[in-house]
Amino acid sequence: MLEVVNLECQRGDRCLFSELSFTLQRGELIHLHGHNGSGKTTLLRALCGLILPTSGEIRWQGSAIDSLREEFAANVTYIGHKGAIKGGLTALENLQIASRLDGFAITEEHAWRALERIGLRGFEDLPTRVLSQGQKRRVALARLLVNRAPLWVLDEPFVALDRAAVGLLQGVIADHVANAGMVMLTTHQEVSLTTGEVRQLQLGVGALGHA
Amino acid sequence: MLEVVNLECQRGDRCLFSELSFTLQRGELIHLHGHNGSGKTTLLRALCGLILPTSGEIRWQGSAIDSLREEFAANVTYIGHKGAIKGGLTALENLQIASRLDGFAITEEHAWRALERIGLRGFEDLPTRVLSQGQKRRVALARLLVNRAPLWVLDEPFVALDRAAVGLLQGVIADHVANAGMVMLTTHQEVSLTTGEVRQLQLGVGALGHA
Amino acid sequence: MLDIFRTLLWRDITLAMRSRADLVANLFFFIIVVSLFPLGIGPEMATLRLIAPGVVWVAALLASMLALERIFAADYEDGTLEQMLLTPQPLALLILAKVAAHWLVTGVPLVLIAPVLGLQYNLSGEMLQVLIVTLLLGTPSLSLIGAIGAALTLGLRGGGVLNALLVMPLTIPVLIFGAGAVEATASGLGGIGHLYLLGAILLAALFFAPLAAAAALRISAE
Amino acid sequence: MLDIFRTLLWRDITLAMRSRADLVANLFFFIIVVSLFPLGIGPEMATLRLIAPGVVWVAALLASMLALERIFAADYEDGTLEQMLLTPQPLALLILAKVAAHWLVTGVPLVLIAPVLGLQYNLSGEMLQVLIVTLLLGTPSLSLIGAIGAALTLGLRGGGVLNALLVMPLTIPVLIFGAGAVEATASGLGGIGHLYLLGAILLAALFFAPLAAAAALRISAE
Amino acid sequence: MNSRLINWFKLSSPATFYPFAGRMVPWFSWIAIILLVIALYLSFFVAPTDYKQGEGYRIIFIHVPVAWMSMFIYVIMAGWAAVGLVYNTRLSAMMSEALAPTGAMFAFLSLWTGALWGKPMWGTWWVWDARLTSSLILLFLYIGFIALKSAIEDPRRADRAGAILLLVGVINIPIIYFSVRWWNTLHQGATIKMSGQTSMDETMLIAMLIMTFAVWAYTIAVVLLRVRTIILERERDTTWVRTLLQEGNRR
Ligand code: HEM
Ligand SMILES: Nc1ncnc2c1ncn2[C@@H]1O[C@H](COP(=O)(O)OP(=O)(O)OP(=O)(O)O)[C@@H](O)[C@H]1O
Ligand SMILES: Nc1ncnc2c1ncn2[C@@H]1O[C@H](COP(=O)(O)OP(=O)(O)OP(=O)(O)O)[C@@H](O)[C@H]1O
Ligand SMILES: [Mg+2]
Ligand SMILES: [Mg+2]
Repeated sequence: MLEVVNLECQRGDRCLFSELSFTLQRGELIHLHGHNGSGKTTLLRALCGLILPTSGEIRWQGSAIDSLREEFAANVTYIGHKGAIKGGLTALENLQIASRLDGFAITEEHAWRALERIGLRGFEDLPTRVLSQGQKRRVALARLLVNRAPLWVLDEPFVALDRAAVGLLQGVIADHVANAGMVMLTTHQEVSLTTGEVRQLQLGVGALGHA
Repeated sequence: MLEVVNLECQRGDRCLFSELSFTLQRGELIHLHGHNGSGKTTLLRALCGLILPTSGEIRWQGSAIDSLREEFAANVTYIGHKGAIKGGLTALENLQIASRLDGFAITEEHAWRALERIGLRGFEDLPTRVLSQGQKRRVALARLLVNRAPLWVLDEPFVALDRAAVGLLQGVIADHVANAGMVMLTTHQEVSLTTGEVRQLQLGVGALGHA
Repeated sequence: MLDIFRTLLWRDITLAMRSRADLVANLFFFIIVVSLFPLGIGPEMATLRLIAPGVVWVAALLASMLALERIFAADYEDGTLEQMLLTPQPLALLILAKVAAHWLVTGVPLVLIAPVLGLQYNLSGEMLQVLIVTLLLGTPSLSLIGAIGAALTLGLRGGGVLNALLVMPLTIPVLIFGAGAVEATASGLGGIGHLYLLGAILLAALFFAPLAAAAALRISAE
Repeated sequence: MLDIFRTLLWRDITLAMRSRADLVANLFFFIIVVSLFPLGIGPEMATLRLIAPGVVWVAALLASMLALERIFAADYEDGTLEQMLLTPQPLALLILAKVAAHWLVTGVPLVLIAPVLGLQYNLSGEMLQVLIVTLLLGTPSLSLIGAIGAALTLGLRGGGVLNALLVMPLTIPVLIFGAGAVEATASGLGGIGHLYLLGAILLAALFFAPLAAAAALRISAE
Repeated sequence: MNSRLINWFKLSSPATFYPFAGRMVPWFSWIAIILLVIALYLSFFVAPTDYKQGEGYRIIFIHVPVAWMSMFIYVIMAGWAAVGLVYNTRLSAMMSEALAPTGAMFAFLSLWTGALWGKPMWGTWWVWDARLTSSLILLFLYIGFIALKSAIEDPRRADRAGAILLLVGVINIPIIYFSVRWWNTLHQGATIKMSGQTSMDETMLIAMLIMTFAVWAYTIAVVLLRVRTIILERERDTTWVRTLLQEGNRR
C-alpha cells in the first residue's frame, strides 16, 4: 500500500539514508530502529510528506504522495515529538478539534469516552497547559482512539508515559494492526509489539533487516 | 544533607502531595515513582527552589533554601523536561556556557572530551537546532559529565535516549553516587540503578515507601 | 470544507478570548501609539490635524504587524502546524480561517476605536466616516499580506523583525491609499477613487495571499 | 561575578551575530517606520521637519520594544531561564548582561543610522547632534524598562503586545525628553536640561530595572 | 522532444552551465566595456546641452538605464523563481541569488543618482512621491530577499522561500512603472513610450540606449561570474566539481 522506492534524505551535508526501499501492507507494523540521530524522525516525516526527500519516491496506492497531497493526508495520522496540543484549550476541545482537522467530526460523548479510556478522567476540563508532561502526551495520543485513518506514523509514542499508559497504547496499536491498519513507529524503549506482523527496519548501520 | 519537612504542594485546587518528609544524604540516590500527573516534576522543581511550596520546608545543610538562594543554587544541578539548550549555538558552546552559569569554567579541551564521551563526536560544531531529539538531550546531559555540584535533580533523564546512551548515563549517575554525590531522579523507563544506596519514593498513592 | 474553516476560526477566536489580556493589549497598543505623537510632536492643533490620518494609519499598520508576526508561531512550536499540513483540506483554506480569526479579534476592535482617536485630533465627521471605511477595507489586507511574511519567516530567529522588513514594503500601498483617502476628503477632492483601489487590493489579497502563505508554510514547516 | 556577566554577554551577542539578518532587520524596521510617516502624511517639507524628532523617537521606541519583547522568551521556552535562576550569582546581574547585549546589537546601530534618517527630514547639523546624544542616553533606558515588562509578561500568550502596553507608559518620559531636547534646540532654547533629565532616568533605570526584572522573572518562571 | 528543447534542459543543469557561463563571461565583459566607453563619449561630448536643465541633466544617462535595470533584474529574478518552483531546477535559484546583489546595487544607484539630480532640479534631495517611494520599496525588497535567504540555513528551503517572496514582491514593479501616471507627482513622466513619438533629442536617445545595453552586458557578465562561484559552493560534493577541482590542482 505504502511503497518507498530508493529514498534518499540529506540534511546539511550529511546523507542520512539512501537507496531505502520497503513496502508497508495492510495489517503490518514496521518498527523502525536506529541510534540517536540516525534519521528516524526524518524518515517518518518524509513518509507523511512533511519533508521533501532529496531523491526517490514515496507511493500510496501506486501514486506519488506529492501528487495526491490532501487525498493522501486523509489517510495518515502522524504523531511526532511535538504533541500538537494547544495549552489554552481543554483536553476535550483539543481532541475534538484535532479529529475535525483529521477530517471527521466526533461527538462530545465520544471524545469524553476516549479521554476516560486514556486515563484523563477528571482532567478533561483543565487547560492542557497545566497538565503534566505525561498527561499532555496522553491528550495527543487520545487521537488514536477516535481515529479512522489506515496509516499511523508514530514517532516515539511511548515517551513520558507511565507503565499503565504504555500498556494501554500497546493494546490500541495492536488492535489497529489487527483491523488491517498500518503502523510505522519508532521507540527506544523496550516494549513488546507482538500482534499482527511486526517487521524491524534498521537505520544508521547501512543494513536493512527484516524479521 | 537535603531535608524535606512536611512539604505540601497544591496546583489549582488539587493537592498533589502533603506531609511529605524525607532526607537525602551524601552517597544516596532517590528514585521517585508515580503515575503521570502525580506531582513528580512539581516536587523536583520545589526542591530546587523553582516553585514555592504551599507549606513545609526544604533545608540544605540545616538552613531553609529560600534563605540561602544563590548559595544553594551553587550546589544543585537540575535537568528538567526542557533541555536548556540554545538552538543557535553549537554543542560545544552550549556546554561551555552552561557550566559557566553553573559557576565554574571548563576548558575547551575538557568540553570536547565530555561531548565525545556522550557520543556527539562529529556533531560538536553544528548548531544544536538541527540535531535530533536524542542528540539534543545528550547535549543537555553532557553537563553532568563536567559537573561538580553535589546534588543532582534529574527529571526523566532517559527520555529520547537510545540504548547506548541510557547505559552510559546510568554509569555516570552510579559514579556520582559512589563519589558521595546525591541524586534525586524520576523515570518511567525500566532502568537499573543499582550502585550505592537506592531508595524508592512513591508519589500519588498516598503511600511513601522506602526500599 | 466549511466545517474545517469554522472549526479553525472558532478555535483561534476561543484561544484569543481565553487570554483576553491579549485582545485588550493590542487595542491599547494602537491607542498608545496614536496618543504618543502629540507628546513627541507638541500640541499644536493645526499640525496635529494635518498628520492625523497618517498617524492613525501608521499606528494601525504597526498594531496589525505586531500582532500578526506570530500568527503561525504558536502552531509551529506546539506541532499543530504539522497537523494542519496533514489535513485533507487545502491549506490555503485553513490559512484563510486563521487570518479571519485574527482580523476579527485584532482588526475589528481597532476599527471601532479609531473614530474616538480621530476626535482627539479634531477630525471632521466626514473625515471620520472615511477613516472608518478605509480601515475596514484596509486592515484585512494588512492581515492577509502580513500572513505571507509570517509564513516565510516562521521559525527563524529574529523572525519578527525580518517579517516587518519583508512585509512593510508590501503594505505601503495600503497605507498610502488609506491615509490618502482621508486627506483627499479633507481637501475636498473626494476619496472615492482611493477607496476603490483599497477594495481592489483587498480582493487581490484575498485571492493570492492564502495561496502564497500556504506555499511558504509548507516550506517553513519542513 | 564578572565572568558570568561576560559569558552571558558574549553568548547573547554571539546568538545575535549568528543570525545576522536579525541585526540588519531591526535596523531596517527602524528605517522603514521612519520612512512610513511621510507616506501617510504627505511630502510637505515644512510639516515633515516639524514632526521629525517625534517620528524618529517614536520609531526608536517601537524598534526597541519590538526587539525587546522576546528578550527572555527564548530562554524561557528552552529552559535556560530555569538554569539562570539556579546560577550561584545574583539574577539581576545576569539580566543586566542580557540587556547590555541587547542594547549593543539593536540600540547602537539604531543610534548610528539616525542622523542619516534625520537628513531625509532636513534637520540641521546641530539638531542632528542633539538627536544622537538623546538617543545614546535614551535607548539604554528603553531597553532597561522594556526588560521589566518582558519579564512580567513572560509565558503569557500574546505577551508581546501586553508587554508593550505595560511598558509604553513608563517609556513616555524618555520619549518626551528625547524629542523635547531636539525641539528645544531647534527653537533655540537649548536642550541641555532635557539631556540631564535623560541621564538621570538612565541612572535610575540602571539601578532599579534589573532588580525589578529579576523579581518579576522569579515569579513568571514558576 | 525536439533537439532544441533537449539542449535547453541540458543547459539548465549546473554541470553544463558552469563551463558555458565561463566561456560567456569574457565576451560580455568586453561588450560592456566597449559600449560603456561609447555611451560615455556620446553622453558627455556629443549630446547637446539641455536648454532648460543645463549640463546637470547629463546624469540622466546614468539614472535612467540604472533605474530600468533595477526593475528589469527584479522581473528576471521573479521569472527564475517561478521556473524554480514549477520545475524544481537547481540552477534557477542560483541565478536569482546571483542577480540579487546587482539588482540591489542598481536600485541603490537609481535612488542615489535620482537624489543627486533632485537637488538642482527640485531643490531637495528627497521627496516622498510615489515614484521615489516605490523605488525605495524596490531596494527594500532586494534587501529583504537577501536577508531572508541568509536567515534560512538549509539552502533548499532558502531557495523556495526566497522564490515565493520574489513572486509576491513582483507586484511592486508595475507600481513603480505606472506611478507617474497614477499619481501626479514631481517626477518626470515617461518620455520614451512603447508606442508613438518620443519627445527626446535623437543623440540623447541613442546615447541612453547604448548606455542601457552597456549596463545590460555588465549585468550579464557579473552575474555569470557570480553564479559560477555559487555553483561551485553549492555543488562541492558532486563528482563533477570534485574532478574539476582536482584537474585545476593538477594544472
Ligand atoms: C531619488 C530620486 C529618484 C528616483 C528613485 C527615480 C526613479 C526613477 C525610475 C525607477 C525611473 C525609470 C522608470 C520608467 O522609465 O518608467 C526613472 C526614470 C526617469 N527619471 Fe527618475 N528618479 C529619481 C529622481 C529623478 C529626478 C530628480 C529627475 C529629473 C528631474 C528624474 C528624471 C527621470 C527621467 C527623465 C526618467 C526617464 C523617464 C522615461 O523616459 O521613462 N528622476 N526614475
Ligand atoms: N543542517 C544539518 N546539518 C548537519 N546535520 C543535520 C542537519 N540537519 C539535521 N542533521 C542531522 O540529521 C539527523 C536528524 O536525525 P533525526 O532527527 O531524523 O534522528 P532520529 O533518528 O529521529 O534521532 P532520535 O532518536 O534522537 O530522535 C541528525 O543526526 C542531525 O544531526
Ligand atoms: N492550575 C492547575 N489546576 C489543576 N491541576 C493542576 C494545575 N497545575 C497543575 N496541575 C496538576 O498538577 C499535576 C502536575 O504534575 P507534575 O507535572 O508534577 O506530574 P509528574 O508526576 O511530573 O507527571 P509526569 O510523569 O507526567 O511528568 C498534574 O496532575 C496537573 O494536572
Ligand atoms: Mg527522532
Ligand atoms: Mg514530569
